[in-house]
Amino acid sequence: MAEEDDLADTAPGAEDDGPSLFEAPPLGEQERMVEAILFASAEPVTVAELNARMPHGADGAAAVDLLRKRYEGRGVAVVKVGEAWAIRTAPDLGFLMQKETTETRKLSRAAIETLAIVAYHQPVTRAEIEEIRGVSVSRGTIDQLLELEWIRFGRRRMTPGRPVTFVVTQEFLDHFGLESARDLPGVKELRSAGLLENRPPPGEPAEGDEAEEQDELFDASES
Amino acid sequence: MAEEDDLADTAPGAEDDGPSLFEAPPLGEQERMVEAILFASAEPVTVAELNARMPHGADGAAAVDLLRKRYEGRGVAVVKVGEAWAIRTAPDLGFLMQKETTETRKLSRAAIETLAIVAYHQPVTRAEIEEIRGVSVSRGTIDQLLELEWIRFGRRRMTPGRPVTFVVTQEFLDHFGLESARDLPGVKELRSAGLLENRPPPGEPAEGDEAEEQDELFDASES
Amino acid sequence: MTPSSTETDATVVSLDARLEAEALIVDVDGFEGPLDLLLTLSRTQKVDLRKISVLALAEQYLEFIKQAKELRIELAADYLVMAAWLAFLKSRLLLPPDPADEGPSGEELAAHLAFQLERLEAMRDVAARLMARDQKGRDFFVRGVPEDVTRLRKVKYTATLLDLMQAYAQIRTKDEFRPYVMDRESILSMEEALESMRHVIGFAGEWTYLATYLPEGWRLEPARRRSATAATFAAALELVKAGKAEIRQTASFDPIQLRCRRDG
Repeated sequence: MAEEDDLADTAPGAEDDGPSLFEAPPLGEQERMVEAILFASAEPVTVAELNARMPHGADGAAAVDLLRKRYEGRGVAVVKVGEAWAIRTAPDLGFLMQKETTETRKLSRAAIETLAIVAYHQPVTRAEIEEIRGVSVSRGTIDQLLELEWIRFGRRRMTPGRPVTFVVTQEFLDHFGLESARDLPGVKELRSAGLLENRPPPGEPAEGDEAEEQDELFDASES
Repeated sequence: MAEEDDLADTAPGAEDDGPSLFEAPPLGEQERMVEAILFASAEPVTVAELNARMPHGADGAAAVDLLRKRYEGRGVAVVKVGEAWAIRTAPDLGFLMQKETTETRKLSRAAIETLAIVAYHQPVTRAEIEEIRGVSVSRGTIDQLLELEWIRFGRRRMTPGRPVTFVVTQEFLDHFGLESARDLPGVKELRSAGLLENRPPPGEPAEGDEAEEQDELFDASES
Repeated sequence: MTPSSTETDATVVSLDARLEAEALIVDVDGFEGPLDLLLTLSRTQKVDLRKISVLALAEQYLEFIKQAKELRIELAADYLVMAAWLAFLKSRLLLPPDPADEGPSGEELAAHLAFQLERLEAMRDVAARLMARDQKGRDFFVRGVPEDVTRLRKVKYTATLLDLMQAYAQIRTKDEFRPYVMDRESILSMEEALESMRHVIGFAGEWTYLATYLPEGWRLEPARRRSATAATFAAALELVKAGKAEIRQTASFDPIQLRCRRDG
């Protein structure tokens, strides 16, 4: 609440002789402000910028100085970058940051489709995936999904050739925030969520059968 | 490099007497590490992740606790988000920040109410949301909330039709600065007033263990 | 209660009453369904929702619908369904209970409606409180520069549940799509072959050609014969493995022969 007043103070008011009238916030409070600004800024911030953003009369340089001392020996440090200030990880702890640097890429369309088919139809063979997608599935796609540990080999199908089947993994469920593959929305829900606009082509079974069909698949995978 | 070895140690290895070989760093040092990790990450980090990244034997929970106290009243705060921890700027300093980065899409009244119903009644089905609002929920509404990652699919309800349920996400908690769904404003009052019950209309059979299920969810989110 | 002037015949209502009624009705768009309308109407009673007169509320609602009809405003079916229900509720509340009737009493139905209204209002209230909380990116902020100290290049592939569902939905709506069924018409499974062999193998004391084990109807059409031959051969191997039969082939590409093992 108190800061709201401070905010009001920064607004150019009628009283142009303001400086003497308005009390700058206590230095401790200014230090908090600098801390928040440096933390949230994507770029290092100059003292001039700090002063411009803080309430009138604040002394950015002094506040930075206090903050810098406060962080001495801590896990992060207030460092000078050119003419500006930033908060950075303490150099000796850089080894902890390795996880932050993973580069994320979107899965290819083929991989997403293949993954979706495995999730909805598991256990499913490669031939079945190809049948559903209508195009062949490259070895790289399957390999990638296996490597990501989103799919794994299931039981062999007891049909000629005894083809291997694929099922999704716990890792997959974790990644997509699902408690079980049963919780994947069915076609009905996809439609009501607006993801499935088209009407089912003639000859496709009624939606009611969907859930059961899926159940059977899943039951099979469980046994 | 070092952490990789330590991480490996946590797996049941041949050297069961391992722990005594590795001295965990002093708690003050662990606090610095947690500080560095939390500062570096924009997303909340779980205690399990902290432990995995810190040297073997470190106690992430204790270190977070120290850190949280250290930052009390400062310009940034250590906050709990579901099962994870994050550093966020103090809410009273929001006025200092440049808000150009996040352009929050204006939510419709239907979306806001639907979000609130999911949060307070979770896990909740689409039919239940419609029952509470007395009007059907448009596809776009659910879609928008899913896209914002504020809600996700929960377990299917074990009632006829096995409808999917919706629950709120960690991102939701993070966005609204909530530690858990138990901290939703007014949730206790609503519960004691019986307004979170799924009371069937008179003359229709009760749907069974709704209430229990919900309690379980809240318990689970705590542990 | 509703303004009494609006209850008079539509042709003689005063201009004021008419304007007032129109103002209400134009607002119908602003209502999110009949329950929302009821909640708005209930506010005119200026009492705690727990003490509300459901009877008076039902009358207000029915009056509202009547006006809408007089003004030829088209109402969504939901509103009319609610009106029919409230008319029914009203009669239940006014008439003495029929002892033969098993259904819930008017009071029970009224209490439930009051509960629904109270619950909706409560959700409105907490929704507002929720949105008034400090929000990320508006009131508090995350780290501006998630740090990259040591560049450990590791590619992580991601996809969201939405991607997954959309991809699946797209496949499911391809025109040529048909639900997946294994084309089993011309395929004999090994289990089926084994099943049919079990019945006859006991009689094969002498070496018999494998081809004679092909089930009825699987011997002529080439695709079916191929599948049946493969399945029968695999089944024969299973029987040999189980010690129930012996198998032989005099030379490469010669016919395969099979006989029962007596000691097996």
